[in-house]
Amino acid sequence: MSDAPTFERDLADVPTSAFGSRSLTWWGVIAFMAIEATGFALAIGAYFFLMAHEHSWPPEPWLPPDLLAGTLFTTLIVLSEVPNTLAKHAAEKHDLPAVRRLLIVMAVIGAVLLVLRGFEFNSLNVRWTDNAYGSVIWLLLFLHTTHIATDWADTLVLAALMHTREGEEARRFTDTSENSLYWRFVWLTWLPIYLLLYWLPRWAP
Amino acid sequence: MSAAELARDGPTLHGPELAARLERSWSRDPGLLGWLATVDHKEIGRRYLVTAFVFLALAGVLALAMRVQLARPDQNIIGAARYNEIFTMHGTTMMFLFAVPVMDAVAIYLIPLMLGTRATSFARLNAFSYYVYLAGGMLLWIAFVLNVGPDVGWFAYVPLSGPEYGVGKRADIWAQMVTFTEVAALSVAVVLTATILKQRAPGMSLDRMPLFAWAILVTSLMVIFSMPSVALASGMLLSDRLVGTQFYNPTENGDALLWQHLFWFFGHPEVYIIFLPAVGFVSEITATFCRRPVFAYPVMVMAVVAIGLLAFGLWVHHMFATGLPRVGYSFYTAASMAVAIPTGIQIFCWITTMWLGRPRFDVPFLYVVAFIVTFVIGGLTGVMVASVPLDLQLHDSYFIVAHFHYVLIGGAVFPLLGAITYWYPKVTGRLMSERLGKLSFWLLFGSFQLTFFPMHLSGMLGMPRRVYTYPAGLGLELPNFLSSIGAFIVALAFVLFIANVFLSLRRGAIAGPNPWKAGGLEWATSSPPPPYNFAHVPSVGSATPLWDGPLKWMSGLRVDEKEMLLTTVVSARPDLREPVPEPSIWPFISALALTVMFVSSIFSPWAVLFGLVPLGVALIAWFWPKQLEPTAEPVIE
Amino acid sequence: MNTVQSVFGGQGAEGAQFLSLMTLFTVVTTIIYLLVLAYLALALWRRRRTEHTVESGDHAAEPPPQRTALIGWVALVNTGLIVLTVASFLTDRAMARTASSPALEIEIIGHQWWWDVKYTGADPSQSLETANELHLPVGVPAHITLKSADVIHSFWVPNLAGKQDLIPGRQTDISIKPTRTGLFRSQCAEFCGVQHTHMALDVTVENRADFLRWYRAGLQPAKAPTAPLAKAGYAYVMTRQCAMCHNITGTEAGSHFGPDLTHLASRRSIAAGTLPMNRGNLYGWVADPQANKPGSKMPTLGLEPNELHAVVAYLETLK
Amino acid sequence: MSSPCRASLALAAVALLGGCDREERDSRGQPVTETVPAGATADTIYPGGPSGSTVTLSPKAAAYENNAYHIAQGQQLYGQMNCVGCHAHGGGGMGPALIDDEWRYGGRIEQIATTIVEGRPNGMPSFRGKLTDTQIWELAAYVRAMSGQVRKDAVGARTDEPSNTPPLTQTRREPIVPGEDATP
Repeated sequence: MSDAPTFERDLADVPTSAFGSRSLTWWGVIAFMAIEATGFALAIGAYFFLMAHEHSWPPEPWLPPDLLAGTLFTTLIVLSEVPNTLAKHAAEKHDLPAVRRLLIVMAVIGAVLLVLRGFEFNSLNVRWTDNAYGSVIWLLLFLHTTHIATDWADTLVLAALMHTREGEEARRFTDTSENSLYWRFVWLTWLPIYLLLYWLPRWAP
Repeated sequence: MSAAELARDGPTLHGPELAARLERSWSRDPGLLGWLATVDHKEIGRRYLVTAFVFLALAGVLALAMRVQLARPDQNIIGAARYNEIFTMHGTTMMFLFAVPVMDAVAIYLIPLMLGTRATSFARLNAFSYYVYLAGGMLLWIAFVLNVGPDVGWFAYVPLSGPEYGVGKRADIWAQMVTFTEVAALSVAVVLTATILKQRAPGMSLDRMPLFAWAILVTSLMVIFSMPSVALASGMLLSDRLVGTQFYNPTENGDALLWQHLFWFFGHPEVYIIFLPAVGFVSEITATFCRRPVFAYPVMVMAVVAIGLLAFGLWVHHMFATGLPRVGYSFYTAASMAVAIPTGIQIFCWITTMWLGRPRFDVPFLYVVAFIVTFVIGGLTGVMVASVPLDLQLHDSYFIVAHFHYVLIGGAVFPLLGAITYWYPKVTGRLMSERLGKLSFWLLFGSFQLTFFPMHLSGMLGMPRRVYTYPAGLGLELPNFLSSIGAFIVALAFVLFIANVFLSLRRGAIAGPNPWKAGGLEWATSSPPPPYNFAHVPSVGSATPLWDGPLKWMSGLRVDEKEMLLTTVVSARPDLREPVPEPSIWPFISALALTVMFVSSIFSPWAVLFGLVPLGVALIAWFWPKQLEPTAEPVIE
Repeated sequence: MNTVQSVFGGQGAEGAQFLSLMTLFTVVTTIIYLLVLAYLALALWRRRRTEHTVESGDHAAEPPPQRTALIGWVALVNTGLIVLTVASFLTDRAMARTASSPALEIEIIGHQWWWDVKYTGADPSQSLETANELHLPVGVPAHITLKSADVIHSFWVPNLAGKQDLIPGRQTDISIKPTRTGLFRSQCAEFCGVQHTHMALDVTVENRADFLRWYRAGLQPAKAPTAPLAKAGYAYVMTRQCAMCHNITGTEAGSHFGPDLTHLASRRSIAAGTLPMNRGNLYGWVADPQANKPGSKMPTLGLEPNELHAVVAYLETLK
Repeated sequence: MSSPCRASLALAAVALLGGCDREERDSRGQPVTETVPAGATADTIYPGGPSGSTVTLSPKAAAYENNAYHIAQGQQLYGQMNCVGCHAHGGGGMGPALIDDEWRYGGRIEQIATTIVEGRPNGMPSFRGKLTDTQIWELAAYVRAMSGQVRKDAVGARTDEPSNTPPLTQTRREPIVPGEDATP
């Protein structure tokens, strides 16, 4: 390296933040989604494995979970995709005021969802210690609840961050769009679990 | 300052002055706090390596204790309960605390250097993963010292590890240790996947990536898709043992086989997670010491990917004796046989590389030859136990102990020792002694065969696994005695290897940037590399840049801020300039909070809830962005 | 070479099929291994005529003969594996065929660290229960149903056939057709706790006459003791701890938590293979079982010397 | 590198001192003096039996009370010795319930041990001579665990039987003040 090395190109003009798969944190979010998706897939696999052992599902005297709380929860979480997509587009347009408003909305929705989830746990009609059916139902609900809680906490932190001077930073908009992406993943994984918890026991012979 | 006046490397700023300024912005502050706060992948890689080898030594001592107990029939040097603890600790430590982390260690250290980038992605997550791994190892070994060590085997079959027969906290400690090591391994897998996909040097398209990087990419993806299985299984075991769920309770429609399915769905990819990085080592060492790239690069890459995929399809061959339908078994026999094909191809390509090149018999290359000679035996005994009728006789006997030591020590530890000897000059700046290296090599190779080949025979003479003694008169005396003698010589060989490592720290020959005249990018920087790895961004024109003409560079990265270049996934064209996180104490504190939460959750399930508060605070502080001067970067590009 | 506990015995139909398949596998894999070693040796020590290295300038060259050799090698490996897979599948089917016509129904229940063996026939009065021993008539295919009472065990008689696990909550089975007589030893093959090591089973394959003689003797209840010392032992066994766990058919001791002792003295070993059966070992075992098999469910009773002599005397009458 | 090593070694040393008795597996059971006269009475099993002396606070209590191994052995003995026949899985039936804190003859471990050895009127048989000393103390330890008086970390959450009793780790009650006799 005695004299100056030959330079092929100068990278000063290369941008410092971008959206979608060009950003590094996008790959991190995708990898964590893959991990959690595998976890959910295997938990659902365990659900079917244990279901095969029962003559009837849910096994005798136990009733399937009540529909009210679960269905309310599902409708709200699917509807939450509207503000979620708006937040994502606002972030990609660097529209700070819109992002600030929408993150507050998402935080509130998250809180309401967690309360509804409390009622859901109450409406399962089975305790986790009763039998394998109860255990696997509580496992699926517990895993998804940690999923919602972590993303809700992330949304709260992001909302607080966007209200500080830090909010103008380009990278924060990338974080917001990726947080919306992760929320989309949260309710997508909920749909199969909703069917397994609430409807399969009613349809299964 | 506007964008133009920001200091950047290039024709105007290069050489020693640039090095000094980069050194200032990239090095961490000294002292314990600085030590705990580092995010430098080289420092974390070294720590992983040292910690993994400490656990190897500990587990090795346990192996010697087992061999002393099994040297003669009907011995009672070690009691039954203690022996069960020892073989459980030996297996668990080797699999969870040595094999996977040591491959992570070398990968964390080398991948950024091989790809020509300045740091791993998510550097703080990398630091966090080391502390979580260390906490998991300490939990297991402090419990073992306190007579609470697990005694249910390294795969802890239920109901023996269940709430009724797994008495006390032993199996909980094991299950929680699995949670720790799996969080650490998953974090490293995310870090390495993102680094390999997004941070390759400009021009290093996927077909010019080093074979070691391919091996680590496939390994990381296998970790991402297999470790959640053991996380779920050990989580369900913990909840069975602590809050009374019925997952594995046969009388409440749970099933003992649910544990085996979930565990081995992780278990078999796990052994390939240990083996594939070793395939990467062998490819790199063979290329350098035969003075030519490995033969048929695309075939080798496809073989690694094929192993990664097939590994997920054959876990039931661990369960041939559990009475599942025979037709299903024949599918898994075929799948287990099929996984031998890509391995066979790789062996052929390595030997063809030797045929076409001019092999130099230095110590790393000797380990590669020993790998081929030893691993192929293990692979072929693997083909034997893939067949149901044979496995029904050989399963859970010492034949299997011989098989997996051949494929794990022969298949992973030999290449690992070769890799350490090969990259030692890059890490420390000095070469390991060739004479002491050859001595410890031949001692290890010979004593390995003496130790583990007789186990094939003791297995076929009906000696089951995990017995703390065996009766006289079954013909087991000689093979077990030979194994015990061999084990001590293996230990001696390891001691010699470690001695060589420490002696060469000061007395080894000065190595310089490229002592082996190798072709990889890691040999383009100094030994040991500076904290920022490369002063300028190297640009790559072929798979072996240093062998194909002078290296070209790209300038323009910032000097007073830590910055690295992101490139596009397939063709590695420059894409983004990414700031690299500053050293921070918060990953360590988060790991501490996680440890407190995990360990106390063994004693009370409420700890999971209360433990989340400190963990949440620590994570928020970790991710809270550094206050950038707002005008430093133009907001809208 | 021991013939009591070894896969080389091949005294069962399945064991013999295993040996022939194992020989085929060993031959094929050894050939493949020698090919690899030969190619490796040649590659390392051949006289260099042409060399494609960095030093010779054309390190990226990949001459065509090597490519065709690669394709040839893949073809060879594939055919080898296909041959082995098909052979393994055919052997598996052959083994299953012996299971199709069982003539002897046996049920084995695994406990923590001993085997409960029941000969269950159509006629309940002819069903026999014993422990830690298995008698099989030569040439008669036996169908053994395997259950576990606590954790996972594994039933494995290397000389006769492969192993099958005993899993709580599931019922697995294995078919064995012994072809040659002999005394064999089986050992639990799945780690099942502290004394997994001492969970052995004495297997005796004999001709039909001997088997029927043993079977009829087994059906008889235990004879009442005559000698005074044995009578005192009988009194102790019936009124103290022994009756709480063990069953001796024909006496009040009827609990099935411990192994059946009705014909203890006629067995080859004590406590699931822990000690060979003789007077000294009987004394050693009854006096202090925790010394011989630490962690076993049989407690150390702390017998007085006279009680010990009496109990052992009585046990020896249980032929 | 050296200072953190020293710190971790010190930590390990401290941890070494706190030996863990909960996990001690002493299957032999110390050959302790019989707490009750163990004369070889040839009595068959009958309720009540001669009123022996109440048991003094024996040093063995500590060894069995919170020891996971002995409680697990007691759990298996509870099933094998047909305690289930009268007490069911603790809910009681013909015999009194064992998972509440009503103790007719005392709730401390040695009082329960005496009940097992002596037998009690209204149907509790005497197991003197039928079970070894260790087994009796293990049964007493398990009975205490069923009523939630044992540290949660010494007890498994459930047994591998049908789940009719709430998980032992969930039945948390404040322990009976030692010394105060709980007989009504």
